[in-house]
Amino acid sequence: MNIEWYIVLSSLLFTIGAVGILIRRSPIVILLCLELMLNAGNLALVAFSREVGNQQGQVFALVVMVVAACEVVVGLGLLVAIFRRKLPMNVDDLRELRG
Amino acid sequence: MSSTAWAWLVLLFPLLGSIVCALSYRVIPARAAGAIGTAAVGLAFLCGIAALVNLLGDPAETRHHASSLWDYASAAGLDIKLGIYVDPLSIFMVLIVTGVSTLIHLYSFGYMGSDAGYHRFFSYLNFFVFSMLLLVLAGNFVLLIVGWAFVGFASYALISFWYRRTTATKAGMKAFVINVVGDIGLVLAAFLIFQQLGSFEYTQVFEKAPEVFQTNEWTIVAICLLLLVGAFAKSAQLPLHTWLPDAMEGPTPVSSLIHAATMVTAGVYLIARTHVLFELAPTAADIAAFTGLATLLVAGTIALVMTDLKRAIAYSTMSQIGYMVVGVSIGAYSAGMFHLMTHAFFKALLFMAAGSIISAMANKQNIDEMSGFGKAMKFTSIAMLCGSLALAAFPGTSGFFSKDEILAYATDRGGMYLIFTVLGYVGALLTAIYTFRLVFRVLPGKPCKEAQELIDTGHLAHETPRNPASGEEEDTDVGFPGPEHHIADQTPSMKIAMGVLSVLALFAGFVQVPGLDHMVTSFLEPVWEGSPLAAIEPSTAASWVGLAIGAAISLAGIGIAYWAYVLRPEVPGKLIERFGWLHTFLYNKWYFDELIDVLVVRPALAIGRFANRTFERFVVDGLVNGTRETVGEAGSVVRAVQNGFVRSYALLLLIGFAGLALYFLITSS
Amino acid sequence: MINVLLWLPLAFGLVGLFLPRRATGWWATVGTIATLGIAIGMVAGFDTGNSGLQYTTDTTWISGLGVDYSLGIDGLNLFLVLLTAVVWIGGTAFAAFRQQERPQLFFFLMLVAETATLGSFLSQDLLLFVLFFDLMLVPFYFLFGIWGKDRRPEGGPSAPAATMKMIVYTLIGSLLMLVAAIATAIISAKGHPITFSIQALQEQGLPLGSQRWIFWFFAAAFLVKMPAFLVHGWMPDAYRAAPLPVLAVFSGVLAKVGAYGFLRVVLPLFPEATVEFQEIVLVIAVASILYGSVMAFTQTNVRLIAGYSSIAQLGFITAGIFALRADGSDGAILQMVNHGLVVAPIFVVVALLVERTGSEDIREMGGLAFRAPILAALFLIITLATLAMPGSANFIGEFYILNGLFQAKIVFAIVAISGVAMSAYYALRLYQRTMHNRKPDGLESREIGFRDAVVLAPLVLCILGLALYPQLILHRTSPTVEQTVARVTGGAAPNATLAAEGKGHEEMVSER
Amino acid sequence: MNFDAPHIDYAGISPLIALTVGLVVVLMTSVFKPLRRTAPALTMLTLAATAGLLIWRWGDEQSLIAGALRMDELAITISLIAIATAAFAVLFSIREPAVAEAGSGEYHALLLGSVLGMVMLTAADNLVTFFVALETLSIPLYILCAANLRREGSLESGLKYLIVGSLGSATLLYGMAFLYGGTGATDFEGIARGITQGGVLGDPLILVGIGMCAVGLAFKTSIAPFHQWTPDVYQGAPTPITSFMAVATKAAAFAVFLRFFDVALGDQGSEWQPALAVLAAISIVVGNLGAIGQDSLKRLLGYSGVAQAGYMLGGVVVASKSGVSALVFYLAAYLFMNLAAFAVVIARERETPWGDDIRALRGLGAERPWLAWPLTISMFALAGFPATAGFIGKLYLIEALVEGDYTWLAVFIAVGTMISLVYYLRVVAAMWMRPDSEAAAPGGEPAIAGAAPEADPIDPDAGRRLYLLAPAVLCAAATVFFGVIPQPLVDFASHAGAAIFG
Repeated sequence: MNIEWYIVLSSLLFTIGAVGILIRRSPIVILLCLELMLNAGNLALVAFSREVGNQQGQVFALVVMVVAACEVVVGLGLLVAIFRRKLPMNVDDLRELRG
Repeated sequence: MSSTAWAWLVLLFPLLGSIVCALSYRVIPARAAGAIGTAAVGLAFLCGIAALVNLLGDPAETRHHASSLWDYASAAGLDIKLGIYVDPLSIFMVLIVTGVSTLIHLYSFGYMGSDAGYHRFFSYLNFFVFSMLLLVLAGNFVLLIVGWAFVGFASYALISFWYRRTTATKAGMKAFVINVVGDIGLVLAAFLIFQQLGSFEYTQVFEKAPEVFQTNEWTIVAICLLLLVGAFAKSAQLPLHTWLPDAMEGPTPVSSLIHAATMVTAGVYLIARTHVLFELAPTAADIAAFTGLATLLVAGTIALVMTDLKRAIAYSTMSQIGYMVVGVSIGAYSAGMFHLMTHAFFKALLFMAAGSIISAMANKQNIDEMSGFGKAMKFTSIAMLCGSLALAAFPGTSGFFSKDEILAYATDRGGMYLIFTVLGYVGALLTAIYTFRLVFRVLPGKPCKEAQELIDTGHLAHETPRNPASGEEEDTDVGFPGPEHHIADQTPSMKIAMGVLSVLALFAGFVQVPGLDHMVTSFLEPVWEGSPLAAIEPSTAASWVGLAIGAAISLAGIGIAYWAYVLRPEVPGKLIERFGWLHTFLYNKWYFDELIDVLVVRPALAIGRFANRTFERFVVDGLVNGTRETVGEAGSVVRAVQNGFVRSYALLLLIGFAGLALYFLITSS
Repeated sequence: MINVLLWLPLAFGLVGLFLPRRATGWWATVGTIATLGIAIGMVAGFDTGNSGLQYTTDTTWISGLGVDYSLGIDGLNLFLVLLTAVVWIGGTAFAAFRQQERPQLFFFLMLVAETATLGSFLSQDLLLFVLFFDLMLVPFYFLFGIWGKDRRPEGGPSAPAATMKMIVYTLIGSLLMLVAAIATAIISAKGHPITFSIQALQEQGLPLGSQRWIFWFFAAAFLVKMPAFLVHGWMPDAYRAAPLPVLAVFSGVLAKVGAYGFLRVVLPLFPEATVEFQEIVLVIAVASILYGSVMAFTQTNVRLIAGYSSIAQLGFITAGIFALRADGSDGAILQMVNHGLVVAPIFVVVALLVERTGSEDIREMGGLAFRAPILAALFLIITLATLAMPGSANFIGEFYILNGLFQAKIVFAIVAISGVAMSAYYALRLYQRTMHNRKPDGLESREIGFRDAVVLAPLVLCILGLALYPQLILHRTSPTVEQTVARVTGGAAPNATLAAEGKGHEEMVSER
Repeated sequence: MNFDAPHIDYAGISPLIALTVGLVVVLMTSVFKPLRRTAPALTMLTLAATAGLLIWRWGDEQSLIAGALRMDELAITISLIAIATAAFAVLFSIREPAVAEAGSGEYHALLLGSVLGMVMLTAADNLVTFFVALETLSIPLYILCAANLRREGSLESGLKYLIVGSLGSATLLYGMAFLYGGTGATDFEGIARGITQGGVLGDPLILVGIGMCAVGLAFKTSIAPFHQWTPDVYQGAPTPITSFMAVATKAAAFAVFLRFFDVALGDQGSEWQPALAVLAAISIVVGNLGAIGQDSLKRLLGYSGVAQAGYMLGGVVVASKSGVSALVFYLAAYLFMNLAAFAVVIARERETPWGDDIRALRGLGAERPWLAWPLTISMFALAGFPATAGFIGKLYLIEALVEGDYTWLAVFIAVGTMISLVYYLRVVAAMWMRPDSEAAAPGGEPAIAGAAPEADPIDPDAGRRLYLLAPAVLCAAATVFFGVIPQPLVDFASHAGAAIFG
């Protein structure tokens, strides 16, 4: 099967993620979208590694998954802290810092 | 000792005197300062005589010496030395200047006696003498300019001597600025001379000039015209004359020394000094001559109607200088210098007399309020009479011979120059009339209040002094006009000075009587050697014819004055009614001040206001503030984009990426 | 020797930081006097007639970047160094006689400023020059900002605002100059190891193409510094804000650094561009003369009269330099010294006037001379020097400048000379309105105090001395100047016939 | 399939090991109560040890672990800069409320983690290590920014940084994937080889890849228009962390910036140089404009950081030995200038109720010269006045730019500096000069950003405490010293240059 399709799919995922970040207000959803974008990267990596014919891409993908996990953990942790402070669960209301 | 050495001493003494008088302020008594000042000038006079003797010792053709102390400013091809040039002409001037100055110092010694600024006065006066001597002795154009400007400053300082008088300070400013304009003329002339001849030294310039220029080549004409700017500004010739009448704000000795006898004649000296150049540029010379002629007529007419004693005399000074300018411009060098000398005598004398009278009038200068001083102040009246006779060219007096010699020369030169003879005689008539107008208004008749008091009590009038020009009360802080006044009849020093001058005014003419002797001419001969114009010599007969005409005219003028101001005193009033417009026109001095005001002063101030109010604010500051505001605006835009919405940050990030990627794709394909 | 001269003030300043309040002023004055001593020594030991550098010192500073620490004295900067030393004594002493808040800091900054100024005069390495040129601003930023006068009551800016304006304005030039300097070095190095030594750069030369823009980057810096017409926007506010003793040294010396820069850097390094842009700069210069004069006689604030008059004076100096004739440049240098010597005392006098009248507006002054004849006399001498009275060294300066201009570009000379007449008017006006005329009621005039006289008299004596013997400067200056100018005009010896017609000269120059 | 483990040179990676061990130990301290207070000391120890090991490794550059890392002078110099910054950050953190909030052990452990990431990043010679290191650097910072849980600003900044940062890394990752796809290699040399074979022009994949990587790096170095997180996060984060980010993150990111563009894409200079130059210009302008009229000092420094990053990017653009050296020199100078400023800001933040508002500085010059001078010097240095390291740094950069025919960018730097004067000098004026109309008399509510109502207790003589005063004075002194005698720093930097361009 042809590589292009994988690229198209992954870029679709990437775009969806990006658009999601732009249009959704809930931090949780935004975190999801970020995951989506990272996974788009993973897909691309794996696909390429098949095409190129060496394993580096796949290794890379594994590493990325770990990193992604860390990011989510930190993100959720922050959200909990924010929730504890009774701050709005809405990124648009977090704009005390601006100008 | 050589003549130059003596000349240096001539310079040295007044300078020392000036410095001593200045520094001795609060150290030595006022009178001492006066004595020192007078003595300094006296010594200068003696040194001048010594120099003269030395000079006469030399054979005629080598009667010119240059000497220099040190390199004043010599670099990059300009070679400017601190050097003097001694020849009959400069010595002639030195003697007139120092001689008259000595007498005027003597006069001031008494006249200013009660003035608080005594030290200052004599320091200034000595400085003036020094400057004037520097001017006449200078050996190159730069030093000439220095002296030229120094006298200008001295004149400024003395005009605004009573510096709490706003009219005086204004007049001083006017005189100074107009004289600076003159200086600029000289400076430009010097540049042009340097460009053409590569030197500032008289000797070299006058040597090279005939080789470098053909007659009436534009450069030489330009040079001469620029020189004339300087000369006219200094000698109060049209149209740069307006400062002289105002200069009468100064103490009377100043008017007599600077604004009658010496400084104002510097222009005449300059033309005589640079006659070599002028003979190469006849056009310029003629321009000068005609300006002189115009001045002598215009000033004469104005003098007819002036009611301010000193200003009237000032205008007569202008007109007399007109004669001299005509003389030296048309080539009657010796005659011009001769008239310069006699004029120095009788005009200084007239001013002294006027000062004496004004003191008696408690500083009122309006002749309408004066009368009957003939009885009140005998000595002064006699002196004034002598001066007036000389000025009116009464037969036998000094003015008689000197003025007519100029006109005789003009006649002899003939052609176009006959104009000068004719109009010159017209001027002479005017002179006689206005001179004796003053005499008949002031001396005879029923004594006025002040005169009467003087006769009865021998005391001078003492009322609160007022500024004759503006009428505002004087600020006596600066000594004006001093606790009491001094008049010649009561002050020996003044008496001596005026006495000497009276004699000179009457008889100095006999040094040069056509056919009998010609001391001045023969003495100055070497200066004009090789000049075709100087060679022209009116025949004795012609001269005597001229003298006869002159005598007639002068007598006629005096007669008219007598008729109009003594026999039929109502006539002038009638005339004024009859020719009111003319009177106002003359009374407002042909509206020269207004003209200059409109042409120069107002525009300058207008530009200044524009620059200040409009340009500076809108263009210059606009440049600054505009930039500042733009930057500020841009900054607020940046801050506005930084709106705190994390999602918009993300958007910008992606846009940036898109842009970058786009760039790469475009450039690569 | 030269190092001592440069760093001595700074050393004194540092020590002064740790002295008791009362002592610092005196200490600083001593420091400036010591500096003057060294400077005089150098003038005495100066080898007249030698056009090259003397007292040179040259060591690598940043090897990687080709920057050297190299100083030297020649005809161009000899007397400017002396001027700096003299004027600084005046400013410092005058300040020392008066109460300052935070005196340690004040005098420290004063001395830092002196070192920086001396540095920019002495440095023979292009980058070192730029460095000191910018460094000069720092102390003055504080001096103006902290001790400055707040003008908000009368609708003006506050001292910090005015100072900010000045700093930003003047640094615009100098930052561009930094880029230009580096570009000069790199382009002219043509791959060889980079050097900033002005001598070396001179020999390497620069293609006209790059000369063009580099010239203007430098010109911008110098013209703003002077300041010249149209870029003087910072001057009025800064001059009204500055404390007067500081203003005396600032206006007396710093303005000259700009003009000096043209002689030291622009003419030697960018000769072709200089010739090419001669007219443009002359136009700016003449405009400065006219505009400065006109403004000067419409102002009523004594500081601004002096300020605008120095715009006019700097215009003359620039014009002299860009006459591109030896006499013009000789006059320019002489005039730099003269102007420094007159404008500094003017501001001292202004300070005294303000102390007496409590106002800076000439309309509220007058008649002071009667009670203060000595002050009046000193002021009179200064005034006459300011208006370039013939017989003063200033006259000789202007005479040389205008003569150079006249022979090179006659039209400019004729326009420029009208500035002389105007200067006579505004200078005398300043003197009359303060010293003469009626004394406003309630105005208390008093004679100059002994201490102030001690500050003022020496400066006036310098003026008189130079008036008698300007040759002192011209003699030592001209060899270097002639060399510098000859490099621009291609060795054409400066003499009268060279420019028989202004036009002929023009062509002869523009050939190169 | 047979598998051969890569040879691991433990001496080479000893600095990393040291950091890792230290990290674990410090983390442990929070477990045992008695050891709590030792965390800062241990952290310092770890940093010292790492620094020592790095200096020990100086000279013998080699690629480690099958070309995953490359410990050359560039890596070492910049690592040292990062470590120094961290050390200062530890000092600044003493008595920092955020530490109490997060727990001393965790706080310092996270700090060390971030440092670990930086050291790795400076040495990264392979896309994988590059990415991992970058995340190791960032993730702890996300937490540290939010460390001061009691303050809304802190949390907000943490979340913002997390979201935008992750977006950045995601983009970067995607770009890396494309590069890998285009060249079939993840190590820089391999990529370089792959590109030169394929030719960059042909392959849009690689181009987009480069673009995305550029975005990711620009984000970390806060180059406009990817800078917007910078001011917010700088302002919100606990100030010691801000100071740490301001210098260390920038340094590390620039290190990999250099390596990636000058090594992996070195031959295609003509392709990407103009793009980066434009970015540099943009951030010079944007940064300087944004900083005008900021009242929060941290925010102001944030924007100025953007501008400074723009200047530094110039060093990358020219892709030459002098460019690299100039950049490294500037980073070193930047360390001193910035930390001097931050030390004073922190001191005033703790002394006054004004937080990091510019009003907190009023009258400092008269009352507290020892605080005022360092800040003054650092402001002048950042503005590039002579006799400071900042001037030499600019000189060095401009020289490199002109050499590389990027004179127009040099002019941009000059122009930017002019604009920057407006706000740098405003800070100085606030300290030394009579209050100007717009900075009105004291009074009014305390600044929101620095110290919120629920904010930290005031410690009136924080500014006299050695752990703040010493760094301030030290850094200021260094700034002046290297401004007058820059030679040692120049040599230091030129080694880094030699590491990439032989």
